[in-house]
Parts: sequence; C-alpha cells; structure tokens
Amino acid sequence: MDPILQGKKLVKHYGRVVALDHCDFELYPGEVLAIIGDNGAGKSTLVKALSGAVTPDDGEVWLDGKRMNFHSPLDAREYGIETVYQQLAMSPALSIADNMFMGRELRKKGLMGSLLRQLDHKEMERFAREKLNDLGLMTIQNIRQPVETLSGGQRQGVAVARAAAFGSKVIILDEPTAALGVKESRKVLELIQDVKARGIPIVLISHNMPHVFEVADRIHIHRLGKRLCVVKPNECTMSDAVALMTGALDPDHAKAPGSSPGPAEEYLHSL
Amino acid sequence: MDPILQGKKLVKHYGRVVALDHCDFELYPGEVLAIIGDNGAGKSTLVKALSGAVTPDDGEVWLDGKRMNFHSPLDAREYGIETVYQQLAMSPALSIADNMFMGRELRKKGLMGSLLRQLDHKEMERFAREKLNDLGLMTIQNIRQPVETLSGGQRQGVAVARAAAFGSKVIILDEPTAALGVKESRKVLELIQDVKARGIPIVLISHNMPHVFEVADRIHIHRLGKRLCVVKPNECTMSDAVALMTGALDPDHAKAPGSSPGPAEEYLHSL
Amino acid sequence: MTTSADEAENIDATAAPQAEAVAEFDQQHSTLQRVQHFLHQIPAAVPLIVLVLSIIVFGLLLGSKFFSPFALTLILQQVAIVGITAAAQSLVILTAGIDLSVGAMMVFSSVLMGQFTFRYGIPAEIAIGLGLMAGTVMGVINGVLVAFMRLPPFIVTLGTWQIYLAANYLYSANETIRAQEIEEHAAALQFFGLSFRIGGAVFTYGVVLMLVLVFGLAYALRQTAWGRHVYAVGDDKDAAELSGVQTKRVLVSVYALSGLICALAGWVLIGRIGSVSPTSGQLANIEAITAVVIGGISLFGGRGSILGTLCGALIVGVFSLGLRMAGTDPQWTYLLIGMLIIVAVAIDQWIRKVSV
Amino acid sequence: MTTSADEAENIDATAAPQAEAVAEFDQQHSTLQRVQHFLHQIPAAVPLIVLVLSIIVFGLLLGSKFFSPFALTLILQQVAIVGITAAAQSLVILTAGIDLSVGAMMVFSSVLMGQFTFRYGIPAEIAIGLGLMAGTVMGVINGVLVAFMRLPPFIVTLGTWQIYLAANYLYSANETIRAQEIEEHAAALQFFGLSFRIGGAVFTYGVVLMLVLVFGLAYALRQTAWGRHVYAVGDDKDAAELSGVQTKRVLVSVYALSGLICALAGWVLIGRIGSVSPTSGQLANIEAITAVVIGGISLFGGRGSILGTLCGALIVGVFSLGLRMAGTDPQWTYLLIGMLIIVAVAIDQWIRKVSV
Amino acid sequence: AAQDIGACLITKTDTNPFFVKMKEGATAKAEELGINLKSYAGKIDGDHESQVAAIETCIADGAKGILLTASDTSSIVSSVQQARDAGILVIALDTPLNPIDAADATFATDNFLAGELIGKWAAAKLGDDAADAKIAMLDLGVSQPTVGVLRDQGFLQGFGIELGDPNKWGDEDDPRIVGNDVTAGNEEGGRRAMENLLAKDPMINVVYTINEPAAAGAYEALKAIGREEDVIIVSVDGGCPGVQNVADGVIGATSQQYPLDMAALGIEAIAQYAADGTLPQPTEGKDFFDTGVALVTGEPVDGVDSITVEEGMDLCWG
Ligand SMILES: Nc1ncnc2c1ncn2[C@@H]1O[C@H](COP(=O)(O)OP(=O)(O)OP(=O)(O)O)[C@@H](O)[C@H]1O
Ligand SMILES: Nc1ncnc2c1ncn2[C@@H]1O[C@H](COP(=O)(O)OP(=O)(O)OP(=O)(O)O)[C@@H](O)[C@H]1O
Ligand SMILES: [Mg+2]
Ligand SMILES: [Mg+2]
Repeated sequence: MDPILQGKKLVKHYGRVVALDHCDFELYPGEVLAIIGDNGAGKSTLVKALSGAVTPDDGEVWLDGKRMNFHSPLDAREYGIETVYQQLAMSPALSIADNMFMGRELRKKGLMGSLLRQLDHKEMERFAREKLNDLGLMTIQNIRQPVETLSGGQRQGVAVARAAAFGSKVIILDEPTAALGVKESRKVLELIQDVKARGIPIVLISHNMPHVFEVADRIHIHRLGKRLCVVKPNECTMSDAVALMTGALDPDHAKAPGSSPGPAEEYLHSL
Repeated sequence: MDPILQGKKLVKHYGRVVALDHCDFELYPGEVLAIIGDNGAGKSTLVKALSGAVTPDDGEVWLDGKRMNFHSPLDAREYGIETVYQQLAMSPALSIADNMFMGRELRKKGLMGSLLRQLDHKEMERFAREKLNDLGLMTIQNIRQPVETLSGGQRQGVAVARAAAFGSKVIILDEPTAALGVKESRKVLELIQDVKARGIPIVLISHNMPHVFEVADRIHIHRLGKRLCVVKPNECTMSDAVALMTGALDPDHAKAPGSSPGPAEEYLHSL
Repeated sequence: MTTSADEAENIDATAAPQAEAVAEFDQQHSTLQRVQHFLHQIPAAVPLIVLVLSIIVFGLLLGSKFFSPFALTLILQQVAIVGITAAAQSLVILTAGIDLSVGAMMVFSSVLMGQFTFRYGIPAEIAIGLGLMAGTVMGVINGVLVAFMRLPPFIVTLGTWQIYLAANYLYSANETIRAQEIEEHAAALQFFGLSFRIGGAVFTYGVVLMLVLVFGLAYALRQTAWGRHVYAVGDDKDAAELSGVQTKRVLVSVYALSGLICALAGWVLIGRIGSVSPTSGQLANIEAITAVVIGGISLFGGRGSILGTLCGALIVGVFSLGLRMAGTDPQWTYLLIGMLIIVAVAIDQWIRKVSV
Repeated sequence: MTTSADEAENIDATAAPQAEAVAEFDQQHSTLQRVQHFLHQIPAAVPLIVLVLSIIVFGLLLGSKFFSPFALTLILQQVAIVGITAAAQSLVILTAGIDLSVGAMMVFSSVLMGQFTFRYGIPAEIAIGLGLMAGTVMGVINGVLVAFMRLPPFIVTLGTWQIYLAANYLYSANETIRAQEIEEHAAALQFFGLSFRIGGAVFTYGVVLMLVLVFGLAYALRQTAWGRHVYAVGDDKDAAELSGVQTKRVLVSVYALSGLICALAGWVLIGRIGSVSPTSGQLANIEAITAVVIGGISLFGGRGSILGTLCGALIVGVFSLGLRMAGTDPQWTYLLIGMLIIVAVAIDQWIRKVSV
Repeated sequence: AAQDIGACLITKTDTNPFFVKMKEGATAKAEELGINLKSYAGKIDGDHESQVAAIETCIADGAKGILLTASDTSSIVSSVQQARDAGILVIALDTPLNPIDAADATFATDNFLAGELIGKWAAAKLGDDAADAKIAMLDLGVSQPTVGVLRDQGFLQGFGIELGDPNKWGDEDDPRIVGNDVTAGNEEGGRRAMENLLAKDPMINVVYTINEPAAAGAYEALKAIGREEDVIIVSVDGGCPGVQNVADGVIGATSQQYPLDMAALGIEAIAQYAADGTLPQPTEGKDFFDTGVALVTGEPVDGVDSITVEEGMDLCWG
C-alpha cells in the first residue's frame, strides 16, 4: 500500500535552529499515526510543513502519489487536509460559527448569495451547533458568542470539531487534548476513532502516552528534528517509547518486547 | 493547625460569567494541595485571586492568619507567594536571566549599584544557570538568549525554576507540565517533592490524574466556580475524582472507597 | 487499554446532564449592567448616542439657526470628505493597520484627474477613471509593502504619505486649476458638488456617495466572506492565516480599496472646492483617524463598526459647526475636540471592561 | 504510584547525557548569515552602518564642503532638537506606546518658560524650572490616561496633542518674544544655544545635552532595573504585570520622563531660534517618529535601542543637509526621506527574519 | 439696528501674529460700530477646507459680510460665489482672490511691490557689489503659496534679477542666487534654511526672507558663525518685533503692511453696505483697494522711498 501523505527529507531552519533535519514521514490510508517526541524535537514543525503552514527549506511533500507544493494552509485544505494547530488558530473577536467556517463560508442561495455574496449565517450556525454537540461540547450555549469568551478547553474543542467536520483526506491534530479535561479528552479520543471508522487517516501529536497507545496504529518517534523510528503500540512498551524519544534507548534494541510486562503497567512504573 | 493560605467566599465575575462563586480554599503548611476540575471551572481564576493577579469582586484572602489585600502579583510576591501562571508570564524579547529576576533585580555592590543603580548581570546569570541546571534544563545553553527562542516546554521550565527559586511561603503552579515532555514532567514532579521537603507548601493545578495522585497530600475538587469537596488521594480513586469533578458523582457518595480496586488500575480503566 | 471505552461511556453518560452550564451560571444583573451589555452588543451604539446628544445640546443652545434642515444638511456636506476618507481608514484600521497616506492619496488623485484633463486634454470621464486607477495603484503599493514585505503599516504609510505628497507637488508644479475653467470644460469633475433639495434640506451627490459607501461597506463587512476575513485578519493575523484566510490577498484588497475610496474622495473634493488644488487635504489624515477613533473602532484591529465611523465623523462635524455658530474661538474648538476624543474612547473602554 | 520514582530515575539517568542539544544542532553558516546574526545582536548596528554609508556617499558627492568639520557639526546642531524629542519618543515607543504630543509639549513648555519670565517677571532660572515641571505634568497626564484609564496611547496623545497645542496658542496669545530681549533680560533661556569650538567643529550645549541624554538613557535602559522593566512592559504588558513589574508605575514614569525631556527640548529650542515662538515645532512629531523608526525601534514595543534613534535622527540630518547642498529641490528631500523610512525598516525586517 | 449686523472674519490661521493683529483690528472696529463679529481660521496655513466650512457657517448664520484672507485663492471662489448669491458682501483682505473680481472688494497690500521695495533697497545698499552678490532666498513653503511667490519675485525684480516664470520661485538661473530653501515662516525654519544655504556657500551676503520670524531665525544662524554684521537681511511684514529688529540692526529693511487698517476698513465697509448697500471702491488705477506698503529702514538709500524706524514703530502691529 502506498502512503497517502508522505514527507521526504524535509528540512526547516529557524535562524540557527534546525527544526527539521531531513525528516521522513509516511501516513498510510485509514490509520491513526501518532507522533511523539521531546519538547522542541520538531513535531509541530513537521506537521506544519505537511499542512502548508510553513514552507520547508528543502524536501518534498507527496499526497496520494502526487508531489504537492503547499504555500498556505488553505492550499492543503483544498486537498482535504485539515489541521488543528498547537497554538489554536482562532479569531478571538469572531463568533464560533464564523471561526468554524473561516475561509469556506457558505453563501445564501439565489441572487442574494451569487450577486450580493451574502452569507448564510443561519445554516452555518446550525451546522456549527450540530458539530459541537457531536463532541459533547454542550456547555457552549450561544453559537454566536465570540471565541474569546470561551475557556481554553472549550476553544480546543471548537478547533477539533472544525477539523473533524471538514477533513476529507487527512486530519492532523497537534496536541488536541493538552488543555482538555478528562471528559473532553475522552470525547476527542472517541472522535478520533469515529473519524478513523469513516476511513480517514489521522496524525496525532501528543505527550500523553496512554492516549497515544490507546488510539494509534503506528507511532512515529521524533527526535532531534528527524524520525528516529516507527513502532507499533502492541510491539513496544510505553517506557521503551519514552526511552527512545529521549535518546535513552537505541532503536535497534527496542524491537524485542518479549519478556517485558504489559504496556500499561510498565508505563505507570516509568512515571 | 491553621491554614497558611486561605480564601473565604471569593467571588469573581467576568461580565456575565461567574468564574468564582463564593469559593473557599485552604492550604495548610507543608502540604501539596492539588486543584482539579473541568475546563472553565474557575481553577486558574481561583489561584489568580489568591496571588493578586486578579482582584476578587468579593471575599477575603488570608495569609498566615492575616487578612491580605493583594492588588498585584508583586504584592503577593513580597509575602513569599510565587506563582507559575497557566499563560506563562514571560517577556519574549528579554533574556532568560532578565525574566527570572524581573521585578527583583540584583544591583551591583558598591557605588555603581547604589548610586548608578547598575544591575549585576553576572550574578543574575550565574544564579539563573544554576537553577535551570537543578531542573535538568541542560538543553538551554545560553542564559542570555531571548525567551522567545525557547520551545514551549523550555519556557515552562524557566517559569517553574523561577517560582521554585524565589518562593519562600507558598508556591502555586497552574498546569506546570501541560507543555512538557515525559522527562521534563518528571523533573517538575521531583522538584515539587524537593520544595515540599524544604517545608514550603505547594498548590498544583493539573489535568493529569496520575501526577496529581502521585504528589498531592489533599485534592481540592473545583466545580462550577466553587470548591465541591476535598479528598485525599489514598481515600479516593482516580475515577471517583473524575466523576466528582464532572458532576457524575455526588460528594456524599465518594467517601467509601472500600471494595474498589487500587487507584491506578481503576484510573486506567476509566480512561 | 483499548477495552476501557465501555466503562468510560458510563461516566460520561452520567456526567452529561449536569455538566451543561460550566461557564454560564446565571446571576441577577443590575440595570446599569444590562445597559452596558446592550451597548457592548452593538458597537456603533455609543457614538450614535453621543451624536444624538450633541445635536440636541447644540440645538438647545443655538436654537432654530442650528436646528434647521439647512444647517443640519450643511453638516453632512461638510463631513462628506472626512466621512469618505474615514471609511477608507476604517477598513485599514480593522485589519490592525493604519493608513497615514489617505490625505495624500486623495489630493494626488484629484490633481491627476484635473491635470489629465487640462494638461493632456483627455476627456474628463476618462481622466476621472485614470485618477481612480491611480488611487488604487497607490493603495496597492501600500498593501504590497504591508502584506508581502511584512512591514508595519504605520511605517509604510508614513513613508508613502511623504512620497505621494511630494510627488503630488512635483507633478502639479503647485498649479491650481480654477473652478471656472473646470465648470466650462470638464463639468464631470465637479459632479459630486451638484446638489438637490428636499424641503429646506440640501444634499450634494458627495453626501449621497458617502452614505452609499458607508452602508455598502457595512453590508460587505457584515454579510460577506471578505468582510469576515477583514475582521479575522485584524483580530489575529497568524490565526487567520492558519485557519485558511488568504491574509495577503485580504490585506492588499483592503489597502487597494482604501486607495480607491480616497481617489473617490479626491473626486468629491473637486466638487466641494470647485477647483483642483494640490494643497488641499493636509489635515485629512488626522481628521479621518479622529472620526474612526471617536466612532469606536479599535486601533488594534478586528473590533468596531464602520457605522460608528460615520457617527464619529458626524460628531466632529456637529461640534465644529455648533461651536463655530456659537462664535467660539477656533482654538477652543480644537481643545474641545481633543477632549472629545479622549472621553469618547474612555466611555467605550468602560463599556468593554465591565460587560465582557 | 508513589513507589515508581526509583524506576523513573533510571530512565532519566540514561537520558540525560544524550538529550543535551535538542534545540541547537550545529550547522555551517554562510558568511551572509553570520553578518546577519551579528547585526541582529546589536540593534543599533544597521542604522549606524546606514549613517556611515550616507556620510561617505554625500562626502564623495559633495567633496570637502560636506566633509568638513563645520558641515558635519552643523548636522549635529540641526539634529539636536529632533534628537532630544526622538529620545523621549523612543522611551514611549519602547513601551509599545506612541507619543503624538511631543511637539506640543515642547513648544508649550518653551512658551511657558518665556512667558513666566517676561509676563510675570519671574527670574529666568525659576521660570525654566517651572517650564520643566509643566512639561513633566503634561507627560504625567498622558501617562495616567494610558496606565490607569487603560486608553490606547495613540488616542490619548492624539487628544492631548490638540489640547496642549490649543492651550499653547490660547495662553501665548500668539506673541513671540524676541531674541534680543531675551538676550538682554534672560540669557539663561538661551543657554543651550551657546557654542564652543574644537578645531573647525562647532558644538552647542544643545548638542551636548542631546548626547548626554541619549547615552544616559541608553545606560539606564540597559543597566538598571527600571530599564529592563520598560522593555518588559513593551514586550508583553500582561506578562510583565504577572511577573511582578509595576507596569502602571513604569508607564507613568516613562510618559512623565517623555514630558520632561520634551520640556528640555523646548529650552534647547529657545537657544536655537533665539526667540520664544508659539508656532515652532509643528513638525516635531513626525520628525521624532521618523528618527525612531529609521533607528530601528519596533513600533510594537520592547525591541530596539535608543542609540539607534540617535543614528536615525542623524541619518535624516545628513540626508537633508546633503541633498540641500547638492541643490536638490526641497520636495525631493521629502520624497527621498519617505523612501528612506521604508528601506531602512525593510532592511531591519530582513535581518530579523533570516537570523532569529 | 446695528446689533443685527453679523460679520465674519476668516483668516488663514489664528496663530500667525499677522492674522492675530488683523482680528484685533476687526474686533475693535466691530465693537465700536456695534457689529456682531465672529472669527474663523484654518488650522494651518493652507487649510482650505476649514475656510470653506467657515463661509458656509456664515451663510447659515445669516451674516451680512465676510472678510476673508484666502488660503487657496482660486479654490475658494465657488464658496465665495455662494455667499455673494446669498446677499453677503465678501471682501478679500491681504490676499486677492483669483480672479480678483470674485470678491466684492479687495483690501490688500501689494505683495509684489513689497518685495520690489526691499529688492531695490538691497541692491542700492550694495551699490556696485550688487553685481556679484550672493543671495539666499528663504521662502515660505514647498507648495509655493501666492503671497510667497509675489514677495520672492518682487524682491528679485527689484534687485535686478531676471525672472523665470513669475508665478513660481526657484526657476531663475542667475548665478548670484545661492539657493532657495523653505522656512514655514517661523524662526526654526529660518535658521535651518539659512544654515543649509550657508553650508552650500558660506559667503552669502544678501538674505531675502519671507517674513520677520524667518529673518530672526536666519540672523541666529549667521550669528552662530559670526557673520551677522556683514550680511544684509531683508524681509516683509512690519510687525512690531520685526520693526524692533530693524532698529536693532537684525534686519536691514522690511516692507511694512497694515493688517489693522485692512480689517478696520473692511468692517466699516460692511457696516456701510448693511446700512445703504454701497459697495467699497478700489484705489484708482488698481483693481483693489491698496492699504499701502512702506519700506522701514534705519539706513535709507537714494531712489527708494522709506520711512524711519520710529515712524514704523508707530504704525506697527503685533
Ligand atoms: N516560529 C519559530 N521561530 C523560531 N524558532 C522556532 C519557531 N517555531 C519553532 N521553532 C524552534 O524549532 C524547534 C522545534 O519546534 P517545534 O515547535 O516543532 O517542537 P515540538 O516538537 O512541537 O515541541 P513541543 O512538544 O514543545 O510542542 C524548537 O527549538 C523551537 O524553538
Ligand atoms: N479574562 C477573562 N475574561 C473573561 N472571561 C474569563 C477571563 N478569564 C477567565 N474567564 C472565564 O472564566 C471561567 C473560568 O476560567 P478559568 O480560566 O478560571 O478556568 P480553568 O478552571 O482554569 O479552566 P482550564 O482548565 O481550561 O484552564 C471561564 O468560563 C472563562 O471563560
Ligand atoms: Mg509542538
Ligand atoms: Mg486554567
């Protein structure tokens, strides 16, 4: 099977810092791929390069077997790649509905829409409310309230809802549960399963190992700006994964789980 | 024993939102008190009210048996209360050392210091480097580099180091490990234990239940802007705590752990 | 791990009904708070109220002389040019920018329209079209420098202001084209100076243009995707970019439109003063910014309404005419307008602070 | 749970030696990059280089006429007032503010000094002291409105600019006090106009004051806690507040100091033009902002150096005198300075962008 | 009754002492005649818009007459026409409109003549040295307002220099002119412009200045290099500080104008017009009422009429 989204030897410098150092990346159809790695390893930069938010200095991005040249997140979105960025991309003074439809607003039917380009606020609000309810974000009562009046967690929920609603080919989530409570985190994990069930592959960045091991099909371990290795959750323990991403373990030694205890307990001990 | 830091019936409105609704709070000497609660429950607002970053609309803050009237974080700091806020309080363009000593700069000895008020950059840098090393933030090589060039995790490390270095009476940490990797999180937990060993009480806000149950002596469960109840980690399971903070469980039912499985396994199942 | 979903369901199911109102516990509101909340909902409400109040106050002070259709429509006429440039300024300020070159673009466009007609003998209609294009080009230059070179708008337009103004003087050779000549040979240039009467009220086409422009832009900002994008860019440019707004295109479009509107203002200017004079409009920058600020648009972008700007321009107009009619020393007028700016914004801030 | 610490230790222990250089992998740098990095380290380097280059270019173009001690020190004299007001402006801009009232504070203070002396017969030294106090008070008013009322600095000083200027005209009744009278009765007012020679170079005390002020402020900003706080407030006010800076006090102190420095500029102004004239300094705002901007201080606050401002003011001085000596039409000077602003900031931006 | 007679005075600015004096003259006369006078002004020189708004206010106010010193002499014409159509007497003060008959009457100084007088005086003062004089021209502003152009060109004509386009300064190619620079008509601008031109040629010995504040600034620049004794400064205006400067030897000669007279005459004309509808008449042989100009100098020369400093002091304004 060919990867649906692929990065080849991606390079990105920020001044003197090399955030991506000839990094490879593959996402296969229908899978949930987790990316884990230390702070500053370059995970966010990698997904930004894949989704057009940064232009890599070198390297290639391939989607569905075609070489892509994304110059902005909009380019990537047009190909069905939706991303929830680590720093949430929201306009604080605009409403939840406005934010969800930013850049793909619905116009009214008929002359008002085509000639006067009037927006269909009603329909957009209906849709937004529906998607938030799916996520269990019932605490948001007024879909017209500005995003700045939401708590950090509620905002994250809106961002995830937006990605889930519009992503048709790939959904990328950069630490989607960092600011979320237990219940909301759970909803997001469920949503990931839902989306996967719809056949859409997902890239998930998270520092939360139990989450990662629960939902991921494969785990891309990122270190020093490049992919160190890829492991499968059932072939690797949590503590090995942590050891790999911190450099305590060599990838070559990790391939033999054998006598080690089950992933969950092991992880708890490593905490 | 009397509480060292106490909030009595604290109230804080943000426009139509009631972030604190007659909330009580007690912190006893030498303990680690965790605050858990849903997103938007008002946890950050509570610690801001205690540390002078917001002025409550009503209610009282008591420190060491004396009524306090903090008008700014500086007021609270002068009484030895150090806080790491959820949105990190850093000046991006200034150096790590400048940030650590912001508001309590060291002046040079002698005439240069007293008359010309010259700062002792050397000493401040030495001290900052030492504190960061204590936290294992070895990856920061240049203490003079602007904070904006650090990764999110590194910044959080600097903030925690600052609080730990200067807090003499109470240290408040609002989600100090949210952006941190596994290793760095561990260092922060160790630091909390260290600080506690020095006899300084700590308030810890976190969504990470294993962390909370590991280090907390008592857990303040916050819900809908007030304290729902206080539990002890060894008398309550993680899933009960989660149920309490989401409202799934009444505080009265939670007091009998008895036959339930150990906290860790229970939590894992609830995930 | 993957077997735990069922148990979790249980917790969530019980949690749901109770967890609805985390952030919105109800409370009793005082009347004051309700007023504040209402005012906060409608960003143009404060300037509108100030406007109505000031008309009433001057009406009481000055009697029928001020409170006549003639005097009141005179305010509209006097405000037309400021109102139009302030509309352009509003657009730019909504994107968290500022356009110090509005006055320069206006006067240079009007000079180009005039000189194209009289120096090169181009028919007035075409010359006007060329002038409008020139204004747009000046706006595009601002926009490109802001959007693609990522230079701060204040600095870009501080520079282009001087450049356009100097170009204006150099090109025009400081020559004024006289009203009589224009009337004779190129009446189209003075189109917006023509007036019609409804009862005692006198309206010029310039006033009509201002109203059409402001309400048209208000519609576009509120009801079209472009308008939402303008707000989003002003609110948080990086966030807008990440959430799929073509921020560069939006910025260039806003500055280009600002240039075009200023060129229109230049055309209206010819109608108002009759002649084409390269020295007009020297205070247009300050006046336009003053109107925007009194109208309650945030200088940090993303907040406020262009209808507020119209009110802001009218407030200044009412004060100026009222104080002039009352025979106040001009310096006192400036002093009072200075205070008006601060007070208007302080009220606005107060409303925002208390009712979030 | 609490028993797991030991195992964790092991992981960390092995992790430590390898995890050192997460964010700082080494790489080869091109010479260009190294130059950029160097320039980025020293914020005043770019304007300094531009200054030296422009002196060299004009020196080559105009020969010894320009490259003489006389002409070069003349630039210093011409720049003194702009340099001083720009120093005040720099302070304010470093806190992410802007002070549009610098010119008004300067001229009003100078008028007060003169009128106190001549209208009320107060000894000149005391009148000067009162004038300096008046400037400080005007600054404090700005500062209080910004810090305590939380109004945007642009709006506050847009308002007070008009207020102070109107007050200036009303109070002075537009009367000029002649240089000869001042010379006779109150020579202290002209102190900063006195000059001394070193070789062919002529320095006024005004120039000396400018240099002392700029270097003194550079020291204070770099070496004292107050200076660090000014930067922190400009960088991120909320963060500064949370990390224990008394932001309100810092803001008021900065605006007050700005007022005081402008009053000093007013005193220097009397020395320079000999007389006390309420109509001077009309362009001081724009000139001060231009110097700051060319000097590379960010309008968003928190970045840049006041030494850059000095270079910025000198660059404009060199261009103005150089172009005039080359016989350029004054209008071209404005056009070129407009371009200079944009180019200077574009270069600055480029350096910041490439070398973070 | 006279109380019902409203009159307006509209000046270019209310900060320039010249207009301040004009306002004082008008106010005094209006009080004497019992006329209700309101004064308006532009915010800065060249602020044409405010003047238009002021005329409109006067129309709305039902004034009988308007005294106007126009910032933009031709653009203002249509507004003036509006006022005249409304039956208001419009008198241009100091600055003739373009065309001059756009106003009912013009009470003005002949600015070209004012320039010519100081030009002739300077040439006569230099005598034979006039042939290789080095002249600095300190003008008003880059937008070349007419008053500035007339004075500048008048000076050059009087000095005996061939003019280029008489509607424009700066296009002469006589080598005696070191350069033109702009002063904004104030001391700071005067000093800077003088310095700039001195840097170009330190041997300048004749300085034309647009007005007396600019002259005072130029003097400071000359003093700074110790050349104030051997340079002739000439100016236009005749304000009291300016005449005092002539007495003190700062300025060699200045052409004095009479803004107080202009304003007082204007108010009288309005009162007359309100009483019986008579229009004021222009001076014989000119198309405006010449309020006169006189050369004030302490060192009279042959062939140029002048008054003494003492006489100048008696007539001065400001
Ligand atoms: N816009 C930027 N400008 C400068 N440096 C940057 C920028 N974005 C990222 N970096 C640097 O690039 C490196 C990689 O950052 P990145 O955000 O990709 O890390 P990450 O793996 O997502 O870390 P975290 O887990 O903390 O989110 C870091 O050293 C960071 O400081
Ligand atoms: N500055 C503010 N302005 C307006 N509303 C605010 C502000 N700060 C907090 N709120 C509101 O107050 C409520 C409590 O917020 P708070 O940040 O205290 O929650 P929290 O418990 O810390 O949540 P989280 O776990 O997401 O950090 C939320 O509804 C939030 O939207
Ligand atoms: Mg990241
Ligand atoms: Mg919080």
